[in-house]
Amino acid sequence: MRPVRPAADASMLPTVTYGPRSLMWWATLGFSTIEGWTTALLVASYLYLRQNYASWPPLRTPNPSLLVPTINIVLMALSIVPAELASRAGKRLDKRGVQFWLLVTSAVCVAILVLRWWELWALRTRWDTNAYGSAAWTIVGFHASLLLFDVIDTIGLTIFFWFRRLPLKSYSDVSDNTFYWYFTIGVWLPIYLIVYVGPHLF
Amino acid sequence: MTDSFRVTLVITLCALVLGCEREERRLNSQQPKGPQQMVTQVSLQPGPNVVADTEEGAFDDNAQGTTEGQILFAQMNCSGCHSNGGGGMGPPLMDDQWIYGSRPDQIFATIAEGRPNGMPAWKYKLNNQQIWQLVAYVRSLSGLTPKSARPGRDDHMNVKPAPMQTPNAKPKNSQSTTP
Amino acid sequence: MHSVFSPASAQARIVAHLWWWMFGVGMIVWLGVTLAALYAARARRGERGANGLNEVTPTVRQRTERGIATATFVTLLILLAFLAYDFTAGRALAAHPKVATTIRVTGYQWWWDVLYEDPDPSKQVETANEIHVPVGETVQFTLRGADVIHSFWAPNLNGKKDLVPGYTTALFFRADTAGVYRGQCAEFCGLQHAKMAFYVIAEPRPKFEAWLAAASTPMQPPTDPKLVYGQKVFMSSGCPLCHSISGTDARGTVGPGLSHFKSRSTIAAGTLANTRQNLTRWIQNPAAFKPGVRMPALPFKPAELDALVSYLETLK
Amino acid sequence: MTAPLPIDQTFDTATVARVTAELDATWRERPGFWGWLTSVDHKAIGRRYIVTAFLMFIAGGLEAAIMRTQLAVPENHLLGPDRYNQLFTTHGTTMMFLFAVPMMTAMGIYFVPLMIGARNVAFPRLNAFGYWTYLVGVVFLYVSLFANTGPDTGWFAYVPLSGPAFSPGHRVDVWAQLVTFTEISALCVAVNIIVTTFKLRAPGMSLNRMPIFVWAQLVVAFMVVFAMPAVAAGSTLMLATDRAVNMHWFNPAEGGDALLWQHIFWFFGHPEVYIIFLPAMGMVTPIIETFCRRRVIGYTALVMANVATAFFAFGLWVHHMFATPIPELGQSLFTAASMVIAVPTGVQIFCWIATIWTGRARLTVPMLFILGFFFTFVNGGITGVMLASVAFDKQVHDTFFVVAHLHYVLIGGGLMPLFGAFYYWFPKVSGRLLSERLGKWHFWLFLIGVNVTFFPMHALGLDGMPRRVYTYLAPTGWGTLNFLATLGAYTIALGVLVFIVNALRSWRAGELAGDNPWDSSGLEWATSSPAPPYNFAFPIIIDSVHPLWETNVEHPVVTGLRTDRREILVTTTTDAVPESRHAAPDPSIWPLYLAGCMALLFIGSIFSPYFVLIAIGLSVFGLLGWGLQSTKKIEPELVQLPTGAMVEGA
Repeated sequence: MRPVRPAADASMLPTVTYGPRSLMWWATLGFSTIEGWTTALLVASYLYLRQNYASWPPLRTPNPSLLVPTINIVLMALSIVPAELASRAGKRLDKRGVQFWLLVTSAVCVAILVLRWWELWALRTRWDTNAYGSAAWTIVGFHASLLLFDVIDTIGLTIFFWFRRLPLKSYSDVSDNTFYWYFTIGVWLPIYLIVYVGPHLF
Repeated sequence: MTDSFRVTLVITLCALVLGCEREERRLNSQQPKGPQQMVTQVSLQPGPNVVADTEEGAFDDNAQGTTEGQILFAQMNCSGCHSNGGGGMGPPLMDDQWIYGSRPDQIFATIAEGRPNGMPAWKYKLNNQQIWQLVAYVRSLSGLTPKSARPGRDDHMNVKPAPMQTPNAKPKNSQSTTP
Repeated sequence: MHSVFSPASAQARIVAHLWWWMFGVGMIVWLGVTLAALYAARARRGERGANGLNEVTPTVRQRTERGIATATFVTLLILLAFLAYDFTAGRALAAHPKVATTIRVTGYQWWWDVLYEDPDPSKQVETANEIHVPVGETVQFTLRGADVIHSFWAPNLNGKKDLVPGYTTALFFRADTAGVYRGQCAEFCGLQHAKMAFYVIAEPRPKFEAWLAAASTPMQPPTDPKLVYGQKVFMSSGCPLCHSISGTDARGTVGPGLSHFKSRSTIAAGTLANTRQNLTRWIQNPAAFKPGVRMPALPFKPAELDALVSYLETLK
Repeated sequence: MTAPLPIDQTFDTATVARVTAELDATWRERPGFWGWLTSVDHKAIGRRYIVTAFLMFIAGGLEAAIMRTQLAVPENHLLGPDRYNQLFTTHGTTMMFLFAVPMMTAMGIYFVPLMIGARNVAFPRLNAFGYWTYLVGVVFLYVSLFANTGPDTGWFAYVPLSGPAFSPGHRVDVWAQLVTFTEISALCVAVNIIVTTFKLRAPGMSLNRMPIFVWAQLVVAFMVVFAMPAVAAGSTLMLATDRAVNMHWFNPAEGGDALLWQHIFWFFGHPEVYIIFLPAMGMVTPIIETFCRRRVIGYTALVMANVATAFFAFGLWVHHMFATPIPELGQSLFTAASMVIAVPTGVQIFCWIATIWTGRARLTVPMLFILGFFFTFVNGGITGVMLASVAFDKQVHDTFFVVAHLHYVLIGGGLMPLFGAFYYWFPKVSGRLLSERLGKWHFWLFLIGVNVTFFPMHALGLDGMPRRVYTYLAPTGWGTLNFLATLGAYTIALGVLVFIVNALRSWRAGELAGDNPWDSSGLEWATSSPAPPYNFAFPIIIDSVHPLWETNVEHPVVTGLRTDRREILVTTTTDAVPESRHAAPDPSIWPLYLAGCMALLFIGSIFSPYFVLIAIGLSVFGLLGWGLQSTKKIEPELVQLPTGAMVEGA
C-alpha cells in the first residue's frame, strides 16, 4: 500500500439527498424497470396468443366489463394528488404534511387494491376457460401483486411517520415511494387499454 | 456452508419419504400373471367376491400411474359411456355415489369383471397394471386420491381444436410449401 | 448408415457442400487465430518504458492498430461470404418442384404413423416407422405432433423439421440414390426419445408402385387352423383396441397399424429386428426393451402366444 | 464525528493507524454463527457465492461424468431413461442457473467494489438477500433430485412435454420454481451492480476510466435486467400456473401455443449465454495487461464491443428455433444477426492478441488459461457462426454437434478465463498464492480433457446422433467416439480435482502473496490482500485506468467520511465527482428471513395456494423489520433539499 495524501474533504457533503442523487431512487428505478419489462412481456404474449383466435375475446365469451376498471383508473388518477403532496411535504421536511398526505395516499391505495378483486371478475371469464382467460388473469393478477407490494410499502411508511421518530433520510424515502407509486399506476394504463378496452374496439 | 448442508441432509431424508412414492416411474412392468379366478357374473351387493391381488400396488398416490390411467381412459373410450366422468349412458364417476363400492379393489373388480347393464369386463383386454392405473384415475376423479398425485388439466391434443379457436391461416402453418 | 456426410438427396447434397466449405474456412480461421496467439505470446516486441511497462514506438503501435482493423475487416468479409452462401443454399432448398407423393407423418410417443394420402380413401395406405419413397421424385411430408413435440430427421435426405402439436409443418426432399436411410426423432420427447427411429426406403418408381399396391390390399383371413386360432387370440385380447389390421375388425388407432406388419424390417420404431424370436420377446414384455413404452404386457398362455406370433408372422 | 484531517500533506502513520482502528471498530462483522448469518459485507457474500457456485460446478460435473459413463458403450444399462433424463436436466439446470451465472455475478459482487474503490455495494442487505434466495434454490433442487423429484424435461422444459398432461407429479414444478429463485437473486445482484458502478466509483473514475471488468459487469447487469424477467414470467407466471391452476397458456386445444414458450424461453436463453461469457471477457483483459506488463490496446474498442454484443444478444434467440414452424423471412434476419455478433467478439480477440504481441508475455498459469481460451473459444465461435446458417442448422440442430459447440463456447469462453481469474485473484481473496506447478497440471489436463471430450462430438452430431438420448443402438456405429469422449470427461474431472487440491492446500499453506503479488494496475490491489471489511481507509482519487501503474508515489485521497458509522462516498454518475455521503446499513438478519418467506411462497405454491397467503403475511413483518432497522439510528444529518439548500438537523 502506498502512502496516502489527503486531497479533498468530504465532511461538508450532504448525508441525505433526494431523487437521482439518492441511492434508494436508483433502486426504485431498477426494480420499476424489471417489473415494467415483465408486464410488457406478458402483454406481448397476450397479443401473440390473440393471433390464434379469429374473434377476440373468443366466441361465447363476453367483453370485459368496463365499469369497475374505469372507476379504479379514475381513483388511480386521483391518487396522484395526495402522493404528490406527500412527496412535496417530504421535500420540505414538513412532518405534519407527510403524515397527513401519506395517510390519504394509503387510504386510496387500499381502496384501489380492494377494487382490484372485482376488477379481476370484470374480465367476465375464468383463468381456466381458455388461453384468453389465462392471459388476461395473469396480467391483471401480476399487476395486483405490484399493487400489493406498493400498498405494504406505503402503509409501512405511514405507520413509521405517525408512530416513530425518524431520521431525516426517511423524508427522501417518501418521494421515492411516490415515484414507485407513479410507476405502478403508469404501467397499469396500457394494461387497462389493451386488456379491458381493447376487446371492445377490435 | 457446512450447516446449510447438514440441514439439506435432514430435509433430504424427509423429502425422500414424501416424494418417492408420488414421483416413481414404474417402467418395467414385470410379466403379470393371468386374470385371477373370479366369477364374471357378479352379485349386486357392493364389493367383489374375490379380492384382486395388489402385488403390483394401487397407483393411487403415484402421479405417473394416475396420468397413464387418464390416457387409457381416453384411449379405451370409457368416455363413450361415462363421458369425462360426468356420466351418460354409464354412471357418473365424479360424484361420491358408488354402486359397487369405491375401494380400489372394488373398482378393480368392476373394471376387470364388468357389471350388469353394459359395463364390459376388461380383464382380458388390459393387464392388471393398466387396470390399477384406471382405478387410480377413476378414484382421482372424485378426489379419493392424494391431491399431489392427481393429474393436472389435460392438453387433449388428440381432439379437434376447441370451437372457439377457429383456425387462423396467417401465423400458423407458415411452412406449408405446397406449390 | 445415416450421416450428413453421405447425402442421398438433392437437398442433403446442398447442405453437405455448405458444410464442407464452412468447415474448410473455419479450420483456417481457427488455426490462424491460435497460431497468432501463440506467436504473440513468444514475441518480445515491447521495450521497457516508465514504471517498467512495455511500450512500443508510435509506428509499431500504428501498424498494430491497422492490423486489428484489417483482421476485423477480413472477419466481416468471411461472414458476408457465409451469409451469401447460406442464403443461396436456403433458396435452393426452398425451390419446390412439382410434388409427386404426399405423405402424412404423425409423431406419437414413441413411434411414427405414416399415411400415404390419396383422393380415394380406399387407396390410402397407413403404415408405421417405415417410409417407402420413389427415387428421383419430390416427396412432400405433412408433419403433425400428436402428443408432444417430436422432430422428423433423416440426415442423408434433408434437415429436420419439428412436429409441434397445434401446428402442421411440411418438409420435402428428392432422394436421388436408392437405398435404406435411417432417421430418428431429434427433439427430446420423453422416456423413449432415444428409441424412436424410422427408416426411409428409397426405391425406383416401379418397385415403389408395387409396394404401394401390395400395401393397399387388405389382409386375407387365415385358413390354417393354428393361424385361425392365432387371429382369434389377437381379436379376443386387448390387441385390437390399439392396433389395426386391414380386412379385420381390428381398428385401433392408439398404436402402430399392423397390416403388412411382416413386410417391415424392425419392431418398436427401429429398436428390434423383425424376427419371430424378437417379436415373441417383445410381446411378452415390451417394457424390457423400451422402458416406459405404452404397450402393455398382456398375460398370454404359451400356446396363445405361439399362435398369435405365427399369425402376425403371416401379415406380409 | 472525527476532527477534519489536514489537507495536502502526507499522513503520518499514526493518523492512518487511528483512522484504521476506528474503521475496524465500526465495520467489524459480528462474531460467530449469528455474525455469519447476518453479514452484509460484499466480500463475505461474494466468497459464499463463489464457493456455493463452485460446489454446484462439481455437482453438475459429477452428473456429466455419470452420463458420459452411461453413453460410453451402446445399450448400456447403468442408467434407465427415467434417471438419465433427471440427470441431464439437472446437469443443464445446475450449470446454467446455479453455476455459471451466479459464479460470474459473484465475481462481480466480490471485485467490482474493490476495483472502483468503494467500501461496499450500494445495497448490502439486498445483496445478502440475493445470496440466500440463491442458496434456497440450490438446496431445493438437490433435495428434490435425491427425493426422485428431479426435473426430467431438459433445462429448456419445452411444453407440452413439461406441461400438466405429460409431466405428472411435481418434477417440473421444482424446475419452474428453482428458476424463479435464481432469477430473483440474479436481478438483485444486477440492480446492485448497476447502482454500485454508477454511484460509488472512486473520485475521478469517470466512465472512460472504468476497468474493463467493471464495464463487462455493468453491461451484463443490464442484460440480466432485460433477459431474466422473460424466463421468470414464462416459468412462474405461465408454466407453473398451467400446471397448478389449469391455465391454458400452452394448450393448443384452448388457443394456447407451444411455440410461445420457446420464444419466451430463448429470449432469455440466448442472452443468458452472453451473461455468462461477457464477464469472462472482462477477466481476460486485466490478466493479459498484468502478465504482458502493458496497457491493453483498444480500451474503447473493447468497451464498445461489450455494449454491441449485449445489444445483438437480444436479436438472435430465434436461431434456437429454426426447425420450428416460423416464417422463413424472419429466420434469415436472425441468421444475419447471429453472424454479425461474431464481429465484436472478433474485435476483442484481435485487441488482446495485439496487446500480447506488443508486450512481453510471462507464461504464468493465468496466462496459459488465456491462451487455452483463445484455442478453445475460437473453435466454439466458428461452429457458432456455422449454426447461424438455417440450412446447416436444420441438419445439426439438437444433435451432439450442438453439444460440442455450446461446451466449446461456455468452457472456452467462460471456464478458461474463470480459472485464469481464480489463479490471478486468489491472492486478493486469501492473501496466498496458488501453486503454479499444480496449476500447470490443472491447465494441461483440463485443456486436453475438454478437447478429447467435445471435439469427437462434432462428428457424432454430423453422423446423426441426437442430443438427450439415454442410450443408442450398436449398429449406429457411434460407440467408438462416445467412448473417446467419456475418457476425455474423466480427464477433465482429474484436472478439476487437481485444482481443488491446489486451492485447499494453498488456502491454508500457500506462499504468502503480499498486497500486490503480480504488480497489477487495478485499484483492487491498492489495499491490503485480503482487504479489510471497509476495503479502503480513504477513498482514493484516481486519474487513469491504471492507477497503480502511474508513477506517483502516494495516493491522493478523500478525507472527512465519518468513521463512527458505516459511511460511504457517493459520486456523480458520469464523472465520479464526490456528491454525498451515504450511511450503509449494519449487519442484518432480515435478508435471511425474507429469503425464507420467498422459499415458503414459491415452494409452497406447488402444493397449496394457502402457503402463498401465509408467506405474504410473514414477509410483511420482514419488510417492516427491514425498514425499522434502517430508521433506528437518529443522528445529525446534513440534508440537501432538491432546491439545493442545505439543512442540518436530526
